[in-house]
Amino acid sequence: MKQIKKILVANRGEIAIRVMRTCREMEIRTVAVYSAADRTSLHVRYAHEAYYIGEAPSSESYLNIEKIIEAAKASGADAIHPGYGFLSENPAFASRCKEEGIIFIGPSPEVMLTMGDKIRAREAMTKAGIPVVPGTESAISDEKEAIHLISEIGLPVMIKASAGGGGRGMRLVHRYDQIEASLRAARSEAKTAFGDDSVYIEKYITSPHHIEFQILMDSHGNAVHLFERECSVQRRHQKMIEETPSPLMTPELRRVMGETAVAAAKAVDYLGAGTIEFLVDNDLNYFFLEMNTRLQVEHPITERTTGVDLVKQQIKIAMGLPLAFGQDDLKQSGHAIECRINAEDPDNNFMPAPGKVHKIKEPSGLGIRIDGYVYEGYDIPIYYDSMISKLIVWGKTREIAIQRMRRALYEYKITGVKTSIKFLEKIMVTKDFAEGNYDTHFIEKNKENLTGEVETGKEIEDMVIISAYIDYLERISRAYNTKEFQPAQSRWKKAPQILHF
Amino acid sequence: MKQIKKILVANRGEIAIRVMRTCREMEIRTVAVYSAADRTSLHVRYAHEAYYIGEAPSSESYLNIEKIIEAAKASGADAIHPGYGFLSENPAFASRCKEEGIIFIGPSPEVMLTMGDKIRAREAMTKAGIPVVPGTESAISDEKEAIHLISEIGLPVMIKASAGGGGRGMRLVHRYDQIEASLRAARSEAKTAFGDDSVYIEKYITSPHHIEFQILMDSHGNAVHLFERECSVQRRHQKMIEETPSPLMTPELRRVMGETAVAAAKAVDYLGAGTIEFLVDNDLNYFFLEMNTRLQVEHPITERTTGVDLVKQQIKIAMGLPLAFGQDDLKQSGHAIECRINAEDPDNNFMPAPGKVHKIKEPSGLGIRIDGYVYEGYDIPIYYDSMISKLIVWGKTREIAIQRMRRALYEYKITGVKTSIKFLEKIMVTKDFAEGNYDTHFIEKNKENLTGEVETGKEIEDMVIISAYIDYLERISRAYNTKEFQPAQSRWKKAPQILHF
Amino acid sequence: MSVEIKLNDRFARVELIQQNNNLLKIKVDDTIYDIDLMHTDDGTFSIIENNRSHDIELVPLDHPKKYLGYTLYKTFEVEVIDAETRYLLDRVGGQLDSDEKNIIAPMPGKIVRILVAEGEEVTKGQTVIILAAMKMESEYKATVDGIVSKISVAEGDTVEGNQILIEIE
Amino acid sequence: MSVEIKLNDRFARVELIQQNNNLLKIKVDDTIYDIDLMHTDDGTFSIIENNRSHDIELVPLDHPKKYLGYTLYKTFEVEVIDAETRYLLDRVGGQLDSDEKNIIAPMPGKIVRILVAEGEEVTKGQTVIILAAMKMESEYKATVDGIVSKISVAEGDTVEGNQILIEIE
Repeated sequence: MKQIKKILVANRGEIAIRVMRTCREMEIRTVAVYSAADRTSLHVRYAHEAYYIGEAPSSESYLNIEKIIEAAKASGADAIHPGYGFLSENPAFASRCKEEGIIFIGPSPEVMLTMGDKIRAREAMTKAGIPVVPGTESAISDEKEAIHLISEIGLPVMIKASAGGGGRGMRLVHRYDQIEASLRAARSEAKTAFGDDSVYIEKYITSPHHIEFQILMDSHGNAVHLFERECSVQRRHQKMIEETPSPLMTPELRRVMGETAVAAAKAVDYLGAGTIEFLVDNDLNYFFLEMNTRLQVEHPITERTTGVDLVKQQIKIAMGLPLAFGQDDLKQSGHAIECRINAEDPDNNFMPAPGKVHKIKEPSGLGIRIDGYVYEGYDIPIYYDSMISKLIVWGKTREIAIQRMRRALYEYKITGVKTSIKFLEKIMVTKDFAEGNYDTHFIEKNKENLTGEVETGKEIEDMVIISAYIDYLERISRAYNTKEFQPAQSRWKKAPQILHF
Repeated sequence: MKQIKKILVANRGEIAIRVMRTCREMEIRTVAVYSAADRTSLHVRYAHEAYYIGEAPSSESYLNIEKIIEAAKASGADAIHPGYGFLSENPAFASRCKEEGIIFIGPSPEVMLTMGDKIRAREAMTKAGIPVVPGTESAISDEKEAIHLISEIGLPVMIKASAGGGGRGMRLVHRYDQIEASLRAARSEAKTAFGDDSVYIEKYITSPHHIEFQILMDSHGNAVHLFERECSVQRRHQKMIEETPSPLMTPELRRVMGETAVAAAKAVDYLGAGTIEFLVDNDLNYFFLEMNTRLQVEHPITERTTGVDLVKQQIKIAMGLPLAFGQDDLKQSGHAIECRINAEDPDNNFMPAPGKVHKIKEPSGLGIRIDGYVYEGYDIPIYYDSMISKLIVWGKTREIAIQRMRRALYEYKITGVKTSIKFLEKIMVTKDFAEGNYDTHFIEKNKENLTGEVETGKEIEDMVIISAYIDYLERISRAYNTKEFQPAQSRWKKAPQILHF
Repeated sequence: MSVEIKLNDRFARVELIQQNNNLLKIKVDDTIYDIDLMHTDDGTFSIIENNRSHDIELVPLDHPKKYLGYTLYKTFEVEVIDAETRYLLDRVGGQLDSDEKNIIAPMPGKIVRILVAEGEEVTKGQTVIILAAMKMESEYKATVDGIVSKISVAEGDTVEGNQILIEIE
Repeated sequence: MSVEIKLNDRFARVELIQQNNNLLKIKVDDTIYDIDLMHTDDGTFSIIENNRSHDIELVPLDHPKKYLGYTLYKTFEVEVIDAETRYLLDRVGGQLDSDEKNIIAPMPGKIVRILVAEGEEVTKGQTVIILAAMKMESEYKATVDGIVSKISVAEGDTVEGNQILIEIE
């Protein structure tokens, strides 16, 4: 066992703080790294130490391996936690850590290489006897070959960038006359995003459910799964809401898929926390989709229903400790839902909405967890992800969890920037969601209910008008010293304001 | 079954909001009542409706039965939730609700009468075969009789106001020469506080543990207990920290005491949520202390470890519904601790510290719950309780829960008023607490470690000096337009400030 | 003093009739409200009207008489139309739509690519510029047929929300 | 410009030596620090010194040069002693303790009982007034032998923190 006493978190935003929180609980010192856009970001202020690593664009900072390694060495960190995104699935970074004698909290570079390449991952899984979606077995860069293969697999198919992720370089093809245009678009997008325009082609599953299994594997060969997460509420392949247990799941399917997930982890000699993503169709057929060799955004719902701190397990496994529990010690208790709060405008095609946060009121009380990072006055940078917080609720049943999520979204108020909060509230009252009857087409299918104006009634409108009027009168009476309006005596004195510069 | 569609919460502060949160989840409309000191208090803003009920002193508002009944009738509320404190254990109020056809969420006036009188409660319990602390069986107002009885019971004894509560009118007597003075002091205090100077006398338990059991009983005769809460960390009989499970408890003792608690509830034909308080000595002898016929401040730790929303159960029982679970369905899962955050000055004899809250940063993330009510700019009134929030953490084990509480207290920052946060942090690192080796004398015994200065080091001092210096330079350069200091360009523009009046 | 207030597309006339500290009698169009209004220090208007509790937050915009008004379920654009504003509105008349021809950044971001040059002819629907924010790229198209009269930004520039990027005539 | 700053009982001399936006070279007594200081909009000083991250919050007190300084583990009273303050301090010399004779409310509260009258003789340790706040009553005692020269409050009054209640000479 190698004791870890100081961890550098090679990330920003909510996940950096999430990791540091567990470090504080374990009495491990924390090191932040930050770009020029993040000097006052909360992770810098939360950490014990902070190192500047470059300009705002991620390529010059959070993806800058040399600068991060330099900071790790200067700070004397024993280990690096990569969070998700950025370098978390970069084998070169993991190798570099190894060379420098710094523990990389995650699997080996070899596993990352295999699982990071969708085609090699499919091969590995097929070899381990795990069902995969029918499709091409190697990357295709020849257009004619692609067209030929598509006609073999049969429409509909999905074209995916070989190096891809996050929905970029993906195209769904329904009709033969779309094949060429879609292929070109996917390859051009892949080239721009990943510098690699090879693609592969998969059978497209109708009414697909995106269900993933959380696994943990230690360096002694012990592996467990921590049950599933249902992630089918997606918009353009971006998850919006996740829940566990999945409303689609049966105990038998859970057992079989869980065992499959553990087998997959063992097949590649995995280490740490990972996620096996599956597509499940309405007939409960399941297919391996991909493996994420890192912590997922939605990991808190698993933490809430199993009671396991996944970051703590990652750190303990990285220290070389064996898992302290086996599969039989793990139980799912109650129901958890996560809503991702993004700075974006649902009324305007989900356009990103960076900018300055004016006021924040967060929900609280029974069954509520928030993992966020923005604060009042914070200017959300344009350079990074639009997710500003995650709202996780727990209830004894799915029905209670939904009721609680509605209450929590009602309490959650962020002003100054546009957010997805009201959109999420509408999902919670949508019949299909309430009944657990949804697949990855849910958002598209319910588009009409989910967008459009809410009627609030004339009285509330009039109250807004009155508020603006009173604010105006107050300004006028202050500026011109008129007697027409007397500013009401507040029951307290003014808070002395700190001057800002 | 009588459907409840609208509830008036006859309370303020965190508990009013706690109750309203569950109402929102149940789609029950909420009615707030408020005194002149509470017009901008959060419970008024959280509720659907709000009624003014009188001047700031509680006797003219939150204890004003007529005004509250009037508000309930004006709003058309089906039921009243009394919270804790104020009218929650007032049989006259419960009777009045009954007369007006408004459901009182709590037990019958008769039960409240019996359990509200310590001596009648003892009689009822003794009759039901439940052990009580040896002592007088009726109220004593004759001084000589008291002295005689004390010599019979044997020192040490506790003198308690018959109508008492909250530590007022209580005196511990160790030596014979203290008897007279203590008796007079207790009676005079009781007279002032409750208008009744009768007292009773109890054997004083050395190394006592204050352990209470939560019970629920429906109108169909079903009763369960939801395990214990250990409440021995007290200062002058005021609880500061509660946890569950109790570090003292054994599975066997838990079973026996739980059954006793259920028997006590059944003996008085209880209804709703209640708490049986016991004293337990180091040899695990237990004695009935009192029954609280309402929700307790510390109820969230039970909610966290059992998954039961106690307010929801109160409301369902008040509707006449049977409990949806039996004793065997209830399990304790993990460990929960609550710290009470008070506006008080631990360095100055815990003097109350009302006033204006400047900034609040609340902890968040895995395993954290906060039930509070103050907001930035809120002026904590002088008229009511000094408790401003409750921090509840959960961990799979007691050790994890303590580590998490330390992290959470570290993150919790309230400025502008003095609070107990730093004092609570010191308790968390005190050896006796960490080892679960404490009784109600814990605070007194560890007084030296818990008070006194923390050494922070010269560097941190210098950073504070620099901050003040920069703030000063900034003011000077603004006022005199000097060139000596250039205010740094913030990376964002100023938040437009709303004018206040 | 009575003023006109614009709430999204609605124009309302509002007038303070009587005041007793935080108790106000106010007329909005034809309705008279008796309200208890407190402006709390966390920047919220707490209004109790007919025993109903409303929490309304106003976020001032760059213009001193414009706000975003947040209620529970909806956000409104609010503008106070006093004599001064009315004068300006009347003066410019109906010619407020020159902005509609220009390409304006709807949010802060970074210019990825400019696909036209000054003096170039463009047709309605033609993509003229690509803006990136938060890992997403958005294409902006010409809203009219015309000629690019001015390009105010260069590729790689960071821009503010509401900044004019390209003018078309 | 060098000024003196009082931190609880410590006096320190502090001077800005060099500035490059938020990068500052500052001397505190004999130590020179190179720091990166940002004043965030939530009112906190974020200082990175030698890669250590400090969050310091200053809450201004009624007096413009006095603050409460909050660090992670401790709260300090801070005062800037510039030429003006120094002059005032020197002028009053050592005679600052008249306050110590008076009974001052340490917190906002309500006067429950006044146990003395103006002109009455009191002895050190004698309870003179009872103040209640948040359900707790506190007794305040004379700190010296003397005569009650002024009572500024009546029973039932609500008082502010730091208000003088009773003066004793």
